[in-house]
Amino acid sequence: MKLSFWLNGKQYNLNLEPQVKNIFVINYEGKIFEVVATFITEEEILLIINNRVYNVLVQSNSTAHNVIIGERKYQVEKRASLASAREQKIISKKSEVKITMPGKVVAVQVENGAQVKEGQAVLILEAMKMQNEIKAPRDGRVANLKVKPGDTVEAGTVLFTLD
Amino acid sequence: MKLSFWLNGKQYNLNLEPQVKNIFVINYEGKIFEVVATFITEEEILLIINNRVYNVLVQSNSTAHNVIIGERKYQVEKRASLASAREQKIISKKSEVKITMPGKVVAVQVENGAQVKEGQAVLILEAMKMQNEIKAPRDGRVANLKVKPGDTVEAGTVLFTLD
Amino acid sequence: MKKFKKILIANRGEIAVRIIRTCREMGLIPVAVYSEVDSQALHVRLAEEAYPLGEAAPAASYLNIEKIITIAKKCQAEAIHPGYGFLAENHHFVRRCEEEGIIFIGPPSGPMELLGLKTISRQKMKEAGVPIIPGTLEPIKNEKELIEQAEAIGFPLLLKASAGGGGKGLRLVRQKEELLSAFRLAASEAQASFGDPSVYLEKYIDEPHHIEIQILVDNYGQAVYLGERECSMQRRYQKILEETPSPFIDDNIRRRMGEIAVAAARSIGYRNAGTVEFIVDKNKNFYFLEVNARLQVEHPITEMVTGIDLVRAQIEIAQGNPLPFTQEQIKPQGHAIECRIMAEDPFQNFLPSPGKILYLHRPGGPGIRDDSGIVEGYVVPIEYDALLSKLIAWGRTRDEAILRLRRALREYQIYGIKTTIPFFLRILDHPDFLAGNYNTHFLERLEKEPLVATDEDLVAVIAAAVKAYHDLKKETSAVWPTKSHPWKLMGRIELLRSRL
Amino acid sequence: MKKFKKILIANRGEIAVRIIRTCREMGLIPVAVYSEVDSQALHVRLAEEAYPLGEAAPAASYLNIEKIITIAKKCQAEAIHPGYGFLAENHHFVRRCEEEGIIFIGPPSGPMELLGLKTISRQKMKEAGVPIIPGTLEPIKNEKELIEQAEAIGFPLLLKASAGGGGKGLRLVRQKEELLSAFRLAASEAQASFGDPSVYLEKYIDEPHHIEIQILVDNYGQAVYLGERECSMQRRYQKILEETPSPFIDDNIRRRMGEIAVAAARSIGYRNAGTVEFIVDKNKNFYFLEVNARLQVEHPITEMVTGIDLVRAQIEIAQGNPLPFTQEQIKPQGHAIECRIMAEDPFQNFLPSPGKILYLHRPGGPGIRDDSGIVEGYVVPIEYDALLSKLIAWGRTRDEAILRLRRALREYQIYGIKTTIPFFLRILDHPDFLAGNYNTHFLERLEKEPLVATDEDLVAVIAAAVKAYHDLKKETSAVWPTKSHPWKLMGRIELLRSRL
Repeated sequence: MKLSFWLNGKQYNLNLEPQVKNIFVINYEGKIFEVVATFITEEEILLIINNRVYNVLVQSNSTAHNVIIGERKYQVEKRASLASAREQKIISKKSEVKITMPGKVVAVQVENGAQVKEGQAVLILEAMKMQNEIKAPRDGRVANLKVKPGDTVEAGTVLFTLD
Repeated sequence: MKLSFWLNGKQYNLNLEPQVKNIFVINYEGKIFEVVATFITEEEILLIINNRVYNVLVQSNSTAHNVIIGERKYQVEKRASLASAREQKIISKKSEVKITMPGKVVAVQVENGAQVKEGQAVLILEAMKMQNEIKAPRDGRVANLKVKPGDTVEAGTVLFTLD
Repeated sequence: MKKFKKILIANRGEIAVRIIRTCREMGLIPVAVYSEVDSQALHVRLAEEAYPLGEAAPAASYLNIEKIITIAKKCQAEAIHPGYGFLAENHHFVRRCEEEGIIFIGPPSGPMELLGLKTISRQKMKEAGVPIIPGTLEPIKNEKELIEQAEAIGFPLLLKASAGGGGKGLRLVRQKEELLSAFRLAASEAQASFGDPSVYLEKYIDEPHHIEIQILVDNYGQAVYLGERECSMQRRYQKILEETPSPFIDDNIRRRMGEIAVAAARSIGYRNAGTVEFIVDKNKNFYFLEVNARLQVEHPITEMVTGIDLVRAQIEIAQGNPLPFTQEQIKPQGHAIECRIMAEDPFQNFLPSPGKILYLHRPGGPGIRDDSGIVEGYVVPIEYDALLSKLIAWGRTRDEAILRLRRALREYQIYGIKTTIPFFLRILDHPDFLAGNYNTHFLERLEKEPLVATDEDLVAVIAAAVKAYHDLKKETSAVWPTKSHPWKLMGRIELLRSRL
Repeated sequence: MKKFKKILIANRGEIAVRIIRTCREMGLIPVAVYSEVDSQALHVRLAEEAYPLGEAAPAASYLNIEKIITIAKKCQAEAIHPGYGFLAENHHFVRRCEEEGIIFIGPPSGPMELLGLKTISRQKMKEAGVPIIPGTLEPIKNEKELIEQAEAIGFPLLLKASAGGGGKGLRLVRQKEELLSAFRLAASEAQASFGDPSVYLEKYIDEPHHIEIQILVDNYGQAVYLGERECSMQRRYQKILEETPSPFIDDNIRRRMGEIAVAAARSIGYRNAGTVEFIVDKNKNFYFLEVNARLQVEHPITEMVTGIDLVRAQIEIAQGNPLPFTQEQIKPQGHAIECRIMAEDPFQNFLPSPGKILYLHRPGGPGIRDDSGIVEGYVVPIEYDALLSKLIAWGRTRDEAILRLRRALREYQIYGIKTTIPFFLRILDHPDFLAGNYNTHFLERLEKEPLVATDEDLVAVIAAAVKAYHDLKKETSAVWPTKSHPWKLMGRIELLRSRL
């Protein structure tokens, strides 16, 4: 199976051939890697690559596999387009700001329509006894801000959009 | 739900009423027990009985629930017949001797048709680098002894019967 | 002298587990309480008795004084151990215990109340000859006084709430122009947090170390100190890693701090275990900061070097036993470090990460102690703090302790939620930390440092490839059960391949 | 002096994990080897590199000398640590390492070979002034000599194989009448086990204690002893629980045994870590039994009281470092106990219990060390020994260590297979054990004692009731999916009810 990924702007073309059980042979630029992969959970893998042992976490979404090895995180992207867009700092005009954790809205710092700067706090959410500022990921105008102090939000909720 | 069990020759008649979630009310001779039961696995249960905490293991077979609490094992039987039979030391004339662990037959000490005494070694099985004697559970005549040294046996295999 | 039979632990998580363990080792019956989200928690599993507190919100459960008192009376517990947090430093709770004849394992309500009032405890400490940070001894009365006092102390300075701590009502003022607006903000925050707008001024100590002394005081006035803990590794004013001995101070200062800590506690009639916190400036001058009138989160490092079980000491003092050791008998050995593993995502600005623990494997082996409050299958709730586990390493030397802690962190597998383990690996690799050269500013600097690149890019790509294959296989086998024709499956895989 | 970069660990299970941990702490690269049933084992997960050995049978994998040597050379490991068991005391393997220029972490092949020959090591020890058990110094030549020697020694006596140990070829002879038949059996068993029928005679020591001394010898002849371990808690000649210090001997005997152990090791040119085993009679006379020329299973209790990492000491000695401490600097503190948790069913005559670990929760907290070789999801194989985990407790006193070990055993949850945890709880509750009053006969007596009845019968019945309900619910929901009509389900439950 042929696979392509992008990491830090570089393209990786691999050929992955499953062998018996949980063993794979991966060919990358003519270099051969024998891989023994044991899935501990759906995201945590014990990998033995050419006899070297790695315990890795791989979280996948529609655009990338986020790989954590030790103290480092690698965003291995599935498509060139996004990767190069990121390279060129082109981000689509309108963007949604989602929250990855559930929490309680403690304060709303700006109103709908307000012009904000990248890094400016828009909301404060509380979870696990800590208050966390939700910041604007870029300059823009805040829209669709519907939450108010006291609201409980689920993980994945779109808190506001930036025009 | 009405349930009856026998333990150490004594009969226990209980009424078990499931409540919300994993909570039960058990009535035994007019005494009420509120039970919170969390199944950690299919056999290991965290039980809170009237606010007392127990970590118990319950292994069930067709005739009994074997309950381990701390260093003790309780054979809670499902039917009176067997329990009272056990009380009266009446065991069916013909009985099968099964093995609960897998292993390798190292030696066969007696032949088919041999008369053996309770506790006499019939076979030696090896597993996990230890040799284990398989003893006759009562006096009797050995029959259906089909294994031979070098054989590998699965858990549950009938090794021989006693007539 | 009273011998307890049963102790109620008015807490949850790792500290409830910690206290239960010592109760078991003393032959005491530990009684747990639990809110509805904690019914499968480790502290419930390990207790002898467990009583429900109802809904999860702290105010309804672990902060509900009357509910806890009622349970203690119902189960006939002679004493309550509050752990830390929740009701541990609530003098109303201490007083309720005293009224009901239940022994509170901690100081009496009098000193507890006094220690909550920051300006009053500063006055008391000054009277007792304890060095305090230069600043005001009374709350600021008005803006005129504010300006006079600020100029007398000099900038930069700190505005602090008189009625409490935890960073609430705290403002750093670097120059005179910021003073008035900072004062108004601090006062309104103090009012909101503590119902009392009073603030006072303290000189700001630059490049400070946060070092604390563990003390024990019995009911007969005997008191000892058990060495210090270096607590300068802080993020947003929260300690995340502690070690003992401190690589910053020497035996002379250590002894002086210990003696002053004991004097401070004696001066206010303190009892039981407590911690006297000091700020130490870069010239190793030290100043009283506050007393934590309870068992400290980081108490295990002191236990590791002294061999003394501090929870046992607390219970014995509460029973009325005299201290079983003298100051001379306390001889710390080796070095211990603790890190607080939190349910936070270090790659996403430390956002909290509650959720279900799908897989758990904790490290072991020589010199490693794991004080965790979690089990596999447990859902880490959103209602309480994010501390999952304290991992503690002991070594004959500081280097050995660091290397052990690092290897143990690499063994630790908490899957299903995010944890701060990767962040600790960064700290333990940092040359300044390895040199013992850090103060409370270390982490804010570390977070700005880029991660050094490694040659593991290809490993990450291979991991992604294996994951992609795994997901694809799962997807295809879910769509067509095994009975479907192989060629159909192949077609499906081909289809999917082109999508990748 | 050589500084290793990479060490191959020619073992599996908890001892491979133990060695990997120290390698990590020393900045060395640990290389694991694994048979096909161990590919998900903990020692593989924790290693830096891992090489497959092929099929599970020990002869094909962990005992395969040439395969292991080939891997060591391929991965460029400078040294091999053998752990215990498997190749650890195989002098052929040591010689192969020596030939290939790979450093074997243990004694040289010469002393290793000598120590395997029991009559020759008895002679050597006697020459060195080490007290040995009265008996013959040569194998018995014929039946005439047998009878003469036996009468000179007196009954009861032991027949032992000259070429090996582990209970093979061992026979207790209580009276003269049994002598000849026992001799023939022992000789044929010795022939079958070691390819050598020689046996020799030893006086049988009644009510014996089995006490051993840990020693370390560097390459420059410096040697120290690190206190003793009481190993009398044995079942079928296998140690199952060890403690230090021994509750049986005093400081004077302790020091004499230590000095003699060091002299014994020196007399044969021993190097690296080793253990000198003694039999101690009820009058506290001690006799040399054998030298275990390797790291001992129970080494952690010595580490707990001395603070010394014995694996690190082994590696440093193998690197050519001199011992970093003198005899005077070794000051054991407190008390440590280990229990060996086995995959055996204590309620079914200790039958082995291999299988999958469905759930695992290991204890933690103060004074507890867990040296386990298992992970959740791992299938404990039938091919190797049944040791799952060593649980070690340290306390300031023996009582504290026992109470800690007991509470930790109660926390331990290994589900899916049977373990000996319930049996250890019995031991730790026994008045004779608590009094420190036991010898190698303790367990055979304990197993004959009936369990004291408790008032938990009703708890067991309630547990059975809850389980019965759970199984019933599972069964019914499996038979009819949720979409079936409620009344149908109710009917089914009614039907089942009547069957119960």
